[in-house]
Amino acid sequence: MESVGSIILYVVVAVSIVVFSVLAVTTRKILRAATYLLFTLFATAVVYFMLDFEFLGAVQIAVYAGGIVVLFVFAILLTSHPGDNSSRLTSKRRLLGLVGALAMLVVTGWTLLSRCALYASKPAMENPDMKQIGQTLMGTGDGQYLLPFEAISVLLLACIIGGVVVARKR
Amino acid sequence: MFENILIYFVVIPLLMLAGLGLCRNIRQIRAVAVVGSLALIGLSVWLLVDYLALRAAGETAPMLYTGSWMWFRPLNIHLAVGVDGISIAMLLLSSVIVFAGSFASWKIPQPKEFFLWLILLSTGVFGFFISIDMFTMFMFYEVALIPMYLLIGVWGSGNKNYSAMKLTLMLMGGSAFLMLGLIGIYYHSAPAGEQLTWNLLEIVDNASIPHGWQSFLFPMTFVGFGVLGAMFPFHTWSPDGHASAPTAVSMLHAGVLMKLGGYGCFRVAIYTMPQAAHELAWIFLILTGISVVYGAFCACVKTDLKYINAYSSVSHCGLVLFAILMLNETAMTGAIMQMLSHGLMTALFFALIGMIYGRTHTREITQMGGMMQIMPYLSVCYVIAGMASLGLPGLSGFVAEMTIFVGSFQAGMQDYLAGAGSLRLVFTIIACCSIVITAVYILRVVGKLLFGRVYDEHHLKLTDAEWWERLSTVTLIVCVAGIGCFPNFFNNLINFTFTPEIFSVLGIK
Amino acid sequence: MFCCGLYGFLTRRNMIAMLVSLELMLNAVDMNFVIFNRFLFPGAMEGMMFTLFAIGIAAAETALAIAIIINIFRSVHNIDVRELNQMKF
Amino acid sequence: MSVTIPILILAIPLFMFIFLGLCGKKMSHLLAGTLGTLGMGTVLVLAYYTAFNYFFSGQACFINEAGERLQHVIFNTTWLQFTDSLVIKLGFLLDPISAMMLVVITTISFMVHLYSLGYMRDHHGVFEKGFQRFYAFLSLFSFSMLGLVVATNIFQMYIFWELVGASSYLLIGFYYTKPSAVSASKKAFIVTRFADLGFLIGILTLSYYTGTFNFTDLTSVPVEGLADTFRVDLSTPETVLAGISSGAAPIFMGASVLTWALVLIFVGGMGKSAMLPLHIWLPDAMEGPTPVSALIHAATMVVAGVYLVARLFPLYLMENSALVIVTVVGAITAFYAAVVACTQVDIKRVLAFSTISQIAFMMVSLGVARPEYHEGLGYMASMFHLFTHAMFKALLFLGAGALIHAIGSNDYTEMHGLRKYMPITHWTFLIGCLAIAGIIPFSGFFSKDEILSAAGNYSVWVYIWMSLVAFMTAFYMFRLYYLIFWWKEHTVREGHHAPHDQPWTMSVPLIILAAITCVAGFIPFGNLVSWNGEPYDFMAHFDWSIATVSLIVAVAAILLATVMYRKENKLPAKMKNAMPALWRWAFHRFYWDELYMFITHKIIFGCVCRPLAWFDRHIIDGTMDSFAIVTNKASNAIKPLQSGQVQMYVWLYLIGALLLGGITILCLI
Amino acid sequence: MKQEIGLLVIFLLVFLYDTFMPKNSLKALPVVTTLLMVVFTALGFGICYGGNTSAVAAFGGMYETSAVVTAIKNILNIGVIIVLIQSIRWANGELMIMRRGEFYELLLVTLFGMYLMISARHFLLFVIGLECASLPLAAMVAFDKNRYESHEAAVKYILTAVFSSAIFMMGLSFVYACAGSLYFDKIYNALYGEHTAMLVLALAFVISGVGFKLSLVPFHLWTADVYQGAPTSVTSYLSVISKGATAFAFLVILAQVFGSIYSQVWEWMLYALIILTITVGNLFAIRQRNMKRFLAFSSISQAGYIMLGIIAYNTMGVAAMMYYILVYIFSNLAAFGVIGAIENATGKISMDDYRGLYKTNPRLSFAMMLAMFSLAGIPPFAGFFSKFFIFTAAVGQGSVAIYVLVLIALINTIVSLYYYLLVVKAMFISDDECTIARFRSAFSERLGMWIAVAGIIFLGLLSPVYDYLLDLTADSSLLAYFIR
Repeated sequence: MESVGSIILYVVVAVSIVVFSVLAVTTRKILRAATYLLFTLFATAVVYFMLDFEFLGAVQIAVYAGGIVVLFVFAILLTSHPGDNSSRLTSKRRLLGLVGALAMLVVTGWTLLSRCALYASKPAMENPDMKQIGQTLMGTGDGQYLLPFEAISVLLLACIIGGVVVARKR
Repeated sequence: MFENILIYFVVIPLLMLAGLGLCRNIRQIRAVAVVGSLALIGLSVWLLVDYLALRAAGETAPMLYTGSWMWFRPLNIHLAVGVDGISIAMLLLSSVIVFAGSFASWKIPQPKEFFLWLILLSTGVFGFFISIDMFTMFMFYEVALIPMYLLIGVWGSGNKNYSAMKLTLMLMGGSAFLMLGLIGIYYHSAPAGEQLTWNLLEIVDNASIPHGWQSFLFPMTFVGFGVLGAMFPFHTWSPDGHASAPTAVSMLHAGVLMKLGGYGCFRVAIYTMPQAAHELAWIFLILTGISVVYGAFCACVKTDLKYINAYSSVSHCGLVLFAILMLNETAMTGAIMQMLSHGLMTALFFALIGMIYGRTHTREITQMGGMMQIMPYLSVCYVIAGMASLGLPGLSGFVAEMTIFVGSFQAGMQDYLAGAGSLRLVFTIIACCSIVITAVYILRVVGKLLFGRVYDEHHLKLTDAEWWERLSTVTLIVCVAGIGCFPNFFNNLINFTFTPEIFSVLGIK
Repeated sequence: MFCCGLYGFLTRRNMIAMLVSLELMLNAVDMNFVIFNRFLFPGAMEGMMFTLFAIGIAAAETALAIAIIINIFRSVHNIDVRELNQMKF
Repeated sequence: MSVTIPILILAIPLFMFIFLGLCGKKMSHLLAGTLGTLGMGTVLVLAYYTAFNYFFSGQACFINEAGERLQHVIFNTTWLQFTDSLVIKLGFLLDPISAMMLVVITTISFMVHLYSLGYMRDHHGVFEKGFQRFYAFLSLFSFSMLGLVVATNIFQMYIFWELVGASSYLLIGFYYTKPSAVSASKKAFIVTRFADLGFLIGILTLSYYTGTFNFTDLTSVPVEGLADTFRVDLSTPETVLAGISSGAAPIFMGASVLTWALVLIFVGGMGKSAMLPLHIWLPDAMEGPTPVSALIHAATMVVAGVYLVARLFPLYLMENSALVIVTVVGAITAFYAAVVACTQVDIKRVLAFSTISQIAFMMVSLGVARPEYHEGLGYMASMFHLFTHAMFKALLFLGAGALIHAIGSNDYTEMHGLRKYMPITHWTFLIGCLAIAGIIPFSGFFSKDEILSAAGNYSVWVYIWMSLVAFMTAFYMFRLYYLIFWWKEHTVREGHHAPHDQPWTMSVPLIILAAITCVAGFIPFGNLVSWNGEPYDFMAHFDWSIATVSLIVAVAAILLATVMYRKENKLPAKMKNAMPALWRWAFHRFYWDELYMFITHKIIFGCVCRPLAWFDRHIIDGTMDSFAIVTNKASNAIKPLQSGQVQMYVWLYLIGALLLGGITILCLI
Repeated sequence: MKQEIGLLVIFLLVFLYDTFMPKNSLKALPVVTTLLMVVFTALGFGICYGGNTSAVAAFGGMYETSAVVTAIKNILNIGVIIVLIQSIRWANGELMIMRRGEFYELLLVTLFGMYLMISARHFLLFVIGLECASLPLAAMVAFDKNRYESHEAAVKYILTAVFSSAIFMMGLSFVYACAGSLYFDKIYNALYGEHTAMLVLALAFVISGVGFKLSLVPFHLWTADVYQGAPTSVTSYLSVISKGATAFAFLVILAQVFGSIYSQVWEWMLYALIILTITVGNLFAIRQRNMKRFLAFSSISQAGYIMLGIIAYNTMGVAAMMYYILVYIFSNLAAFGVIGAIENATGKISMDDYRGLYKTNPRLSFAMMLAMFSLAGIPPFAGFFSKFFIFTAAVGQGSVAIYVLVLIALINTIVSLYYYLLVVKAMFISDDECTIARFRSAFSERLGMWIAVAGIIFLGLLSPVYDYLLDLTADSSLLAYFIR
């Protein structure tokens, strides 16, 4: 096992992820939900750092926290009327949601726990450096990702076009 | 491919379809229909003569004029054709009825579309009878079914939407079972490791369908075809469908299409799966025996002419399947004769009903009476049709029924004496009873409709048959009387198929 | 976290809140990949790379979804998902 | 013998039917009638020639050295081949009874043809509507009947059997606008059809065992041989089982198959010959024109049943029980019909019941015939009676037709005292009545006497019973005679001219038939017809004691009738009031018709057909429809799934995915 | 790879044309795009015939192409061409002026996404393809700015699509956890004979994710709403092309990834899904009056029939499935062509509006009838052959269960025949006062319909098509894992 400090850090981060995500979906103010989401994303980034994926953590912060949450905030400002709180949920719908979520939790949790070996230890791994990541992204060999990289660029372009078309006034 | 004469049974209707497409007025349409159907009659008569000549010259192959052209290579599907006496008889029947049907619908509204569908239907029928490949057979079978929907739906009368839908769906339901059965046969059509085939002759030669599979596939195919043969309890499309259909369609449907059922039951179900046929025949014997009597009883109390006739068809077609299941040479010959006979006389019936309905605008026998005074020609024809139906010697019905009864009785007695149960015997006697019930309902109709006093004063103004109507009915009557007077000709034509060799193939003594 | 997102998606009326929930779900998936990669298959980077791309995809999705939501807001001035039931049965 | 004449005998009427049927409308009534009559006349000549040739030419094919008459098949062409041995052939069989029947049929038919020329027109000479059709049907009937009697095999007989039924149907329903005629024709056809069902099954059974339809094979195969095939030794269970397992003759419901076959065939005969339970059609059949009644329902078609039994007589001889049944049915019918005939008012009905009764006589006669008694006297007697009865009953019917033609009614209450107005009719009718009553020297005396002596030989009880019937026969015939021609003076109704004798076309047949009736008794029938072809001396079997007794019986009956009916008096009414119940039952023909109506309408139609039709429409069809309804219902039931709520969609999606995984996991683990 | 690159080239050409050409020449854009597609497809066929047929892998096994793959892409191309032809009139309409170019661009991108899905041999690429194929479609669904339904449909689509991709990726993460790789062949080898709970769950999630695109019940609920809301051209595209591509991709996944799992777990899942899909789709279709919604449910049940080809797992099944897709493209596009033509002319899309259509517009109703018959599987139209072959192929698998399954499917064809006949009835039999008036449809629409109708009539009768497809699958190494 690792140091106690990292365990404590892990517990804190894990608890904060869960708490913030619960808050994000239960709060009635939409803007607060976005904020809690931001916290969750940050906490996730911390997890990535802990697991030695610095690059990923950085991307997480940059794209999610920097891009997506900002988008959300703009959208919320554009669409919500001042003081527009969502009303209380009907219990039936909440029940349905709970059933669905819990069922998912049980099934996935159970299947994950059925492979306990997972949590035994954290194997040693060398921290992938930027050069390596770059080569992986740009290579064409086995385990290298040039094609997805290009493809996702097309996807992003298409989404931009689509977004523009849809959001355009006429 | 085109050197085979049989192909022209499909080509001519297709040419007729093309010709119809070019037609501009009703005269041309009629001309196309008449010329085409005459050509078909000519073709089938020529085929008949040639066939008999070949047989006389000592041809002993089960099918003549066989031809086979690869169609879908991967599945070994061929366009395979071939005929024996039975198919030729059916082809003759179909062409005659198409001819009569064209005249019966001389004045139909929207003639172009009507004949389009009618001829498409007959394409299916002819294609079915010449095919010996199960796939093409099934394809033509379905081609023949679907035009019915539109023909009834558009040109029908009464509760036509309901009837058309019911007819189509029930028949398609039958063909659903049929399709599974055929595919199943295909997968067992050859010994392991050899090329599977759809060709009926090859399947019969291979005789490789395992016994267990036969008892599954036989009911599938038999029920599939049996639905079209109006087997109890799948017959209920028939009364409604016939009642709503326009004249020519009723003629063609009762006259030819219902024969597809009987023919298919024999050609596919029994021919390829003799053991199962032998073992499971009793179930279907009970069902068809019930149809024979049941249809007749129901016809006794109906008041709509077409319903009466439809139930009578249930009864008569039940007799066809019944006889086929006897697995006895004579009975099977009788079944084919009955198909011919029922086809012709029921077509005649429906033609007459259509003509009467076209004048009186009612088919309720309670609303009519004394037609003999108003339209003597039609009434006399009706009496002749009725007499044929109740089995008067000299007309076709008698010949067919007697052949069936003699054959079934022999089969029944053989079973009984061999200690194999008296089911066949008992049901033969029950089926014989139908001749009395038939007399009851036929005479009831004749008495109420044609004889007696004129029911409705307005009917006195009505006119008798026009020339095209006369032509249509005379054609059929001549055929009915022809079979009735010279049955042995047809008997010999058909009989060749039921040679002892076939029965040894069927595994029956 | 995935289940939280699920819950939110199933219950929230506000479409943007639903999107937020979806983001939570996607994020959970990402974490899954990373953790599996780290703990089970430390030799390769496939999980990480997948996460990398998934983040991109999520961004694209969000952008497009927000555009559509804004669009419908313009049309009906409402983003309550339960009002979207013109078409049914 | 060449085939031309036999073929012509059959072909001329057939041609006439087709010709008149198709072209009749285009030609004048008279021409059509004359053509028909001439055609029939030709057939008459040819048939006489053929019969004469058969009986008297002495050719080797007709008679052998021992003087036995042989069955001779003139031609026999295959019509329909069922199996190698079961073949329907159409042919021409000459033997004593078919030759005799040829004579009977052509004679009566020709008379009727001639007679109808006068009968089928009104007093102003206007022909009835459908006159040509009438002649066409008559020709059809003649054709079918001739075909029936010359049948070489049982199936040919069945074919023509059906055809005579159909032509009878057409002729009874000749006045098709009259509902009673229509229903009578329907009844006749259906009842006989029902009987034919028995006939058919009988044929099938018989032919299965014998492997042939041919009469020659069926009857002239050595009787012993056939008996071996059929009979199973019933002495021990072992022999029964052995018999069954060897396929020889299973016992079916307690009787041997041969018995069943013969009884069933006899059922066919019962239907055609109007024996008791199946007799109801014949009185109603009188709705047809009277010449038709004379031809079909008195002389020819109704005796087909007798003819059938006579045809298969050697087979019947093998099964005593079948013959007993024939006797019993005949005896009961004879008595029943005689009782009913005493009470009817419609003259044609009286004659109809009289016909039933007389045919029953013939049946009894066949039933009691045994080779051991007077070399099968009953057989000969039956045929003889058939012959004489045909003549005098046709005479009576034609006479009745003349009366009806003159009066315009079937009811004797409208006649009375006609003897002065219609002398020819009167005298010929009287001859007929005397003949049927059995007064010497008229033909009926001889034939009836033979029957009675045959019965006496067989059983004294049958003899007494039949004598009683003979008594009643004489009584009701003279009751009829007196009520028509005597009783009281005729009152001519307002607006009608006085009844008078008929034109020559009608009188000539009456006179000819009366003449035949007078002399036919002296034909040496025994020389001509016997069960096995051996001629025997007719007079040798003539029993004067029985003849005297029967003569006394007849005279007594006539006297009784004279007392009661010669002059108008109260005696009949008193008799009626003395036995009201009996009279009412007899008058209503013992309610047989009502019973049949009840069975057909209430039971068959009401309890079988209608429920079946209902069952079909509602249960069977309902089941088929319910598939559609259930599908629609199901479609409605799952409608809420597509709620339009995207969150519901997603929820269902999720649950679906989880269930898919979850269930599979549970199944695997 | 040539095809993907070619497609991207077209995409760029269209993009550049749209951006830089003068306004008045933009009218020609639809035609130009269509022509480009035609040329491209022709080249595609060239590849198909000319090139070698063995499989070619690229990018470290992440991408693979072979003759079968090329063929299915060509089949999709044909469908796209018909869609494009049919949409010319709509694209040139008033509403579309501002968005014409984007429509084509997005469409080409989704097609590119589908290509990727089909060729992908790595799950990351597959996911990107999937997203590529579905996200821009959401934008396309929302194209009809004036119709509220269009927006609603878009929202429903994007929300469910993202949700489903989340579930899908969750499933992938489990697969990753089990196999340690996302390469198809590596997973196949890693999972050989395994059946842990996690794997099964992963399989369920993956199937649900793909099933969403295929609209298998119970992942189908978006379908009807989106089909109804989307512009007709988009609906037709969605219903045939997207479905066909996904079906093939699904086949590839099942064969190459999960084919090795112990006792063919997925087979039983598919049994359940097929029965549900066919039945529920049919039951819903019975009660629809809106033609587009009606066809949506009909396409759901058709998807069930397509699945039969997968479950057969033999070469015949694959060929039958491809053939089915091809025929389905033609039949469904004929139907959508008619619907589109009528909608463009009159704006009516309810089945009740079709009453008496035959009287006024015989040709349109004839085309529609042929389409319905073909969809219902009536000979001699192509649908009969495709259905027959797919059933034959399925039965060829030989187990008793498959007989039951096929029987259920066959009985369902009766139900489907019922509702297809309802349309025919409305057009041919029913009479109505307010029949749609006689109108003349645009040349492009007619051309599209003619092509589709010709396909319906000839695809079945001309056997070489099917023979060729079967030859391809027989040679192909694509299915080597799959065929036992």
